[in-house]
Amino acid sequence: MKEGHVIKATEGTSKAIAGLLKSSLEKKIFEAVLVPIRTNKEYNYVLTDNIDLLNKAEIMPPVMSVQGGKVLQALTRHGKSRKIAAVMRMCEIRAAIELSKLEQTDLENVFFISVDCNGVTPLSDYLEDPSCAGKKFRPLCEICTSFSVVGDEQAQDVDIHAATMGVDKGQMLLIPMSTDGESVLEKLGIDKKQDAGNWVKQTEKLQKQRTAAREKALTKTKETIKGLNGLVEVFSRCIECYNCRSVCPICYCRLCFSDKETFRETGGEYLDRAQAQGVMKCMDEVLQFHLGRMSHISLSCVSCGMCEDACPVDIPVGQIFSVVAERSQAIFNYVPGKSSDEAQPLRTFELDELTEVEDK
Amino acid sequence: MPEEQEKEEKMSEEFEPRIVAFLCNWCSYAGADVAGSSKLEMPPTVTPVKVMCSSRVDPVMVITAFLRGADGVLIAGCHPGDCHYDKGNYYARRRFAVLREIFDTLALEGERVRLSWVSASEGPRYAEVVREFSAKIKQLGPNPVKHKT
Amino acid sequence: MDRKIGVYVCECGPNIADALDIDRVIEAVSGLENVAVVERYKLLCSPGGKKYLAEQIKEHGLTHLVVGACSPKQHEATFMGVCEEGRMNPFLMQMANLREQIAWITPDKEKATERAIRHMKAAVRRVRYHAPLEQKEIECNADVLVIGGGIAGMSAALLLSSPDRKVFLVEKNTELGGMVSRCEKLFPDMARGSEITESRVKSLKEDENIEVLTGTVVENVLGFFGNFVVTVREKESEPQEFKVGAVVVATGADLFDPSALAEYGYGKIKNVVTAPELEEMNLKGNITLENGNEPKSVGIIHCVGRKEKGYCSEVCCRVGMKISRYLKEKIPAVSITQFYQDLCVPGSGAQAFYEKTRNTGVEFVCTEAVKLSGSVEKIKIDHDGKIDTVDMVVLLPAIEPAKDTSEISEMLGVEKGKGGFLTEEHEKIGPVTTTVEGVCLAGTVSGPKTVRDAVSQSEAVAGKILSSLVPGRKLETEARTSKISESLCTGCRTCLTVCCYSAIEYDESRGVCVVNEVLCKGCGNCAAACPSGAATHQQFTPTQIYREVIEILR
Amino acid sequence: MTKKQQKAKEQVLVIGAGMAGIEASLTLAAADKKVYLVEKEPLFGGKVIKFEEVFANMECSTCMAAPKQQEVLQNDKIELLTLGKVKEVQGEAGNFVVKIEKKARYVSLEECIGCNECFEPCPVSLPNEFEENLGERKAIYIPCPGALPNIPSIDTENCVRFTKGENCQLCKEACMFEAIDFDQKDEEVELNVGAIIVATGFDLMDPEQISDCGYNGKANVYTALEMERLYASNGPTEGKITLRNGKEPTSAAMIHCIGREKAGYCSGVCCMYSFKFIHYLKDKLPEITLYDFYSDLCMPGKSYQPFYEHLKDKTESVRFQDLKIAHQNGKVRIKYKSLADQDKTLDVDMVILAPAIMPAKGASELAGVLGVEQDENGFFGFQSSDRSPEESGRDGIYLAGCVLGPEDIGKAIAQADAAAGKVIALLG
Repeated sequence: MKEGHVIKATEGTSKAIAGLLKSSLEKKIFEAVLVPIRTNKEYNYVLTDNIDLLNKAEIMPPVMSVQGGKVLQALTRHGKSRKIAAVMRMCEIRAAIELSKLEQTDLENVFFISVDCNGVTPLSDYLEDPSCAGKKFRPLCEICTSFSVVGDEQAQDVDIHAATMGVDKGQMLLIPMSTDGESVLEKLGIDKKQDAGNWVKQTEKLQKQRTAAREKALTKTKETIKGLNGLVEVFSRCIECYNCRSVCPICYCRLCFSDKETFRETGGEYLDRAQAQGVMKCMDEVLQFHLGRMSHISLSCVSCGMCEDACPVDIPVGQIFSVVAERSQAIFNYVPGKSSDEAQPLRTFELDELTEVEDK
Repeated sequence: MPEEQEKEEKMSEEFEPRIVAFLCNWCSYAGADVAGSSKLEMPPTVTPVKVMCSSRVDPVMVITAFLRGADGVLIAGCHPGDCHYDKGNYYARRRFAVLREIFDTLALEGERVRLSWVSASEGPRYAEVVREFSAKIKQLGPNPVKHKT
Repeated sequence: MDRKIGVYVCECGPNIADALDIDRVIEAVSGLENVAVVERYKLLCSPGGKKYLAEQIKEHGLTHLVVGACSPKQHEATFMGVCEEGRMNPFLMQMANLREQIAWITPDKEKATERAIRHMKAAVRRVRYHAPLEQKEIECNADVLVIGGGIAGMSAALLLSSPDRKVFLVEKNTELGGMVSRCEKLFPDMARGSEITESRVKSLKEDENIEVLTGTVVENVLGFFGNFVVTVREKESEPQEFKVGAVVVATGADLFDPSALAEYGYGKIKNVVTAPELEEMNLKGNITLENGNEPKSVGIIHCVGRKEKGYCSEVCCRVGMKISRYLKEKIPAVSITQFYQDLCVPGSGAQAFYEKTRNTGVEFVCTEAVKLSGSVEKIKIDHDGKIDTVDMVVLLPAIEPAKDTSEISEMLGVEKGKGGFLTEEHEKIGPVTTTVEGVCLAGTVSGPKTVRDAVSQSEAVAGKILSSLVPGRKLETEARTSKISESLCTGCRTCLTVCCYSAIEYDESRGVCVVNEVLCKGCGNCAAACPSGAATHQQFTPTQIYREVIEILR
Repeated sequence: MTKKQQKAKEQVLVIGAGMAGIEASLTLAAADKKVYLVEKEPLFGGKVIKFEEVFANMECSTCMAAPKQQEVLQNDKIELLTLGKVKEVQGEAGNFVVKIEKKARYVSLEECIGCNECFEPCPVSLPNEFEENLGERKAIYIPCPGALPNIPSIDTENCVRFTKGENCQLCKEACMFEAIDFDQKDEEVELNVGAIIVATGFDLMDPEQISDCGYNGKANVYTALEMERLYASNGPTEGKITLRNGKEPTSAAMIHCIGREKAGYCSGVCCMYSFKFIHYLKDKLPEITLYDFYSDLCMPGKSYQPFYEHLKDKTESVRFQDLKIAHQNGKVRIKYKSLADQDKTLDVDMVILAPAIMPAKGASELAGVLGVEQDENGFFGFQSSDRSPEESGRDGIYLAGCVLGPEDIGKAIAQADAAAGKVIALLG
């Protein structure tokens, strides 16, 4: 990551990337590109080889209406795509990689272009007042430490990273992250190299700040949900809409355990319990759902904040899950989405490990 | 319910923990039987739920038991290396580690869930595990869920 | 279907009757949903008890049964038999262990009774959700593929073949016989290796139930126990395909290459040879030095590569002794010194062989390490500082996994384990089977062995196959297996990765995982691994466990 | 005399219900053979069920054995004849006529439910040989908790009713199931079988017969089997390792090759189980100082040396030439000659002997009954490369396990399946 290939970005990141994609389509390097865009009102991921569209569109709008990982799941779950380039934020790429370990995506023909991410604006805020784009961010974005490819904790399966932080105005650095990436840059004839030291420095600086901020914020969150009281308090306003689950890129089940009839009881049975316990706030399904979901996804959670964005009653569900996720991932010092050849921890084991949790 | 009342209950000898014990068929359930046929006295706190292998125990099931008021949940299986199904208990251990971490992180009294290895000949050990765990739970007092949810 | 659950409490004489108040238990469960009848009986496992229970099932037309008695370990089988007597599917029965896990450990009768009630209620609620299970019968092919035509492979093939069972013996070399045929003699009885193998080769050739395919490699093995499809190919010719029910892996092992270790100067110092090289010389007739003269003094060095490999190859000590016998026969005047670390001569008779050898005037020197160096037509052996000089040195290299072990492991799904050898199902109680049912191991493919043990393993494999794959008999599957719901499965294959018995396959066409009932051992690991509950254990469904649990907590 | 007539070809006799006998029986039953499994003891499972763990993976041996034992008890093609002894064998391969003397248990297998209520009142207490005499039992007893079949038996050599003719029937009174029947008689069972598998196992050389090894059953010198029971969680001390005076040892020495010279062969497994004892002792007594006296380390195969490697630092290994054990004011004194010919002495609290594995008591008598050869050491069969090890030299009679010589469990099980294979091939 010493140096990157320079391209012009006088008209901003969006246009620069659009340009990049256009020429790669013209040069037939990819059959299509997958990229989030905005055309006047609508914004969403598009899979396209239509160059005009890319001309008019604003690439990488400031919101994340669907998680790119989920998009790739939809596109490749039933068989790999033809050669496409996907422009995504790091958390989306990591989700896609995590999903590939769970056989939900096939990334063989997907060429990843990641971009320095400043974070996204909560959808609701943006809808109210588009001008808050770039000013207001998802709380998890504000404490996100994996917004770039710098550092060995980051996803390794990116092909090209588009660097803007600490890069001279009007320029963008394309960092080849794989041999594929290099050869594509070559084919595109982007050969002007430039030292990337400043970008690395800026990124590391921000990562450092973010790490501290994250530490602080998550500790605070942890306090608010401390013990059963805390948990009940926070989740008592959950309306069980399950938005968090449906927007989560990692929740890939056809039918969630919480939707199964297994745990349903008859009115009589509930009443028995209420009488036995004196009182029964009808909460434990809610907690069962959230705790159960934690036990299922916390190892793979990429802390993207989709769930929080989707929660209609403003439960900081993303932050809460991130607190748990960090800890459970730490057990196996596992970084979800870091590398596709790393097995998901529950799909493997070591003979000698975890002696602290067992008692002989 | 007010703190002091809760304390009272913690103190009171009356409190008889309800512990659900998932025992693997080949080692731990057999061990429990040996404890029984050796007539080893144990607190009347544990109700065994037989599963074929500790690897059958689904974390969601443990969470559910906890939320339904279990004062403690014990998972017991063959010692590492002894699994009747070759390697099941290693998977069980990983799942438990995550579960335990979730409980600890959320300050849900992680000591209420426990993973013990008990072999088919370890009757006395099974009795010991039951005594220890029951004592621990008595100390912790009743599962707060009973009053909170 | 409307359920009629019958609940029966066994007094087990005083064992349960005295320890708890059975009437209260009966009262407590009587009201429960679907409970048709609740009774107590003095001893249900007695002939009278069994008869009574079977009649009750018929009389009340019970659909489900709960027996509160001793441990299921003691009598589950008994009462399942009773269910069949009463023409009720035995898997619709649930036992509650009132004796070992309540009566005998709870002195306080009051508490014991409470526990028993809880336990019985749990069983009743659970059994309500039991579904009838059937043992399926599956067609199978009784033929066998034996890979490897060494002593182990040949012995297995010979014992397996019969008029109604075809055996395919596939050997990649052009000749059968393997390592043994390359030994002039075998310890401890100094029988001729060639005779041992030739007699077997002869009977193989004569046996019309055995098809010997030499110069042939196994390219692929698909399918499962009772139904494997094998692809083999002879050199350039077209691949050949056939079906078998079981596969015997007897592909043997290789020897450690001493040139990897400088201290032995193998390949550099003249007249430093390995055991097989000496065998070859001996078979050809004369044991000579490179200059054609007979050696006057020979050093035999044990444990070559033992440190590097990390294990003892068991046979080398006796091979060394055997070789000194060769030498003494051919060159009576030769002086022989054996340099060993530990003499490994386990078992009745082995030590006698050692002593006989030593009495022929062979010297045994115990040493930590040796270093060889050449000096005009001689070899210096430096052992722990002391120096011996000899004409010839014979190295006894460790036994190591054969080069192609990894491919075989890949092809058959049998793990490579300790020392890089193929892994048995269980070192002690499953020494010739593997976690892949129907794939067996014989001989050195699973680790160093003597000829004797290799032979007994190959016959053990035969025993296992002869008893599990009987011509004309179908395979009975375990009824209590896992199954995977096609409508719920997303094909994430977590279940498949955690299954220790390769009992789950991924069906590309439907994009879902499928349990192979022949291979499933019913541990339920997949059920806990599956987040959506698509995979479930048929006798331990989430609903059954959940009902049991909440009843305990009610 | 009860006759069990049936087509001989469909029936097989297995002598000895240790791991090898059990394995052979299960394999034969799987091939639809009717199996008569004869065991001289009132319980079955052989030596293995005396162990807490087995090397090299330190697996719990009960967890290994119990499921197989249950299978035997629940398999209706296998008839277990405990307290049985083969008296006579006539005929030839495919059609043997066997006479078995079946001692009375005096407790009905049908009536008894294994509640153990009958032990309590029995007035007789004596050393329990299953516990290597480290624990006690009654005259009516089950050798240890979890023993199978879970049915007591009356030991007529010690029951006052049988020895002194007293009219004691305390056990009978305690039994709620009329399971106890003093009038049971020894019976002779005649079987017609097509083949016989001999799996009668081994016994350890009696250390009192070995000079200078200091064993007298009193001092703190123990045999390997005594050690096993001391560590066993279902043993007399529930796994607490103590000296005869109840104190915990602060130092102990394992001594290999006891009686090897006398026996004339290496027993193959002693080194390994001595290493296992290192694990046992360090597990229960982390502070204990250990010495491991050996002459050669015999750890054949891929998995044994690694086991040794991970234990060897927990003990001081001493390679000795010859060795004497004496008793010195409460301590055990080991006088030995080191490899470097130096005479040395060492005092320890506890010594554990690894005595040679010998043919089981009564092996020669059985060999006579069966008409099979024994090797120079008294084991059955003999080593010959053109004969498979399980062959006894007499057609229709096969061998498995330590009746062939010292074997580890893995080899014994393989031999059992091999013998079964031979039988199935023979009888079709």
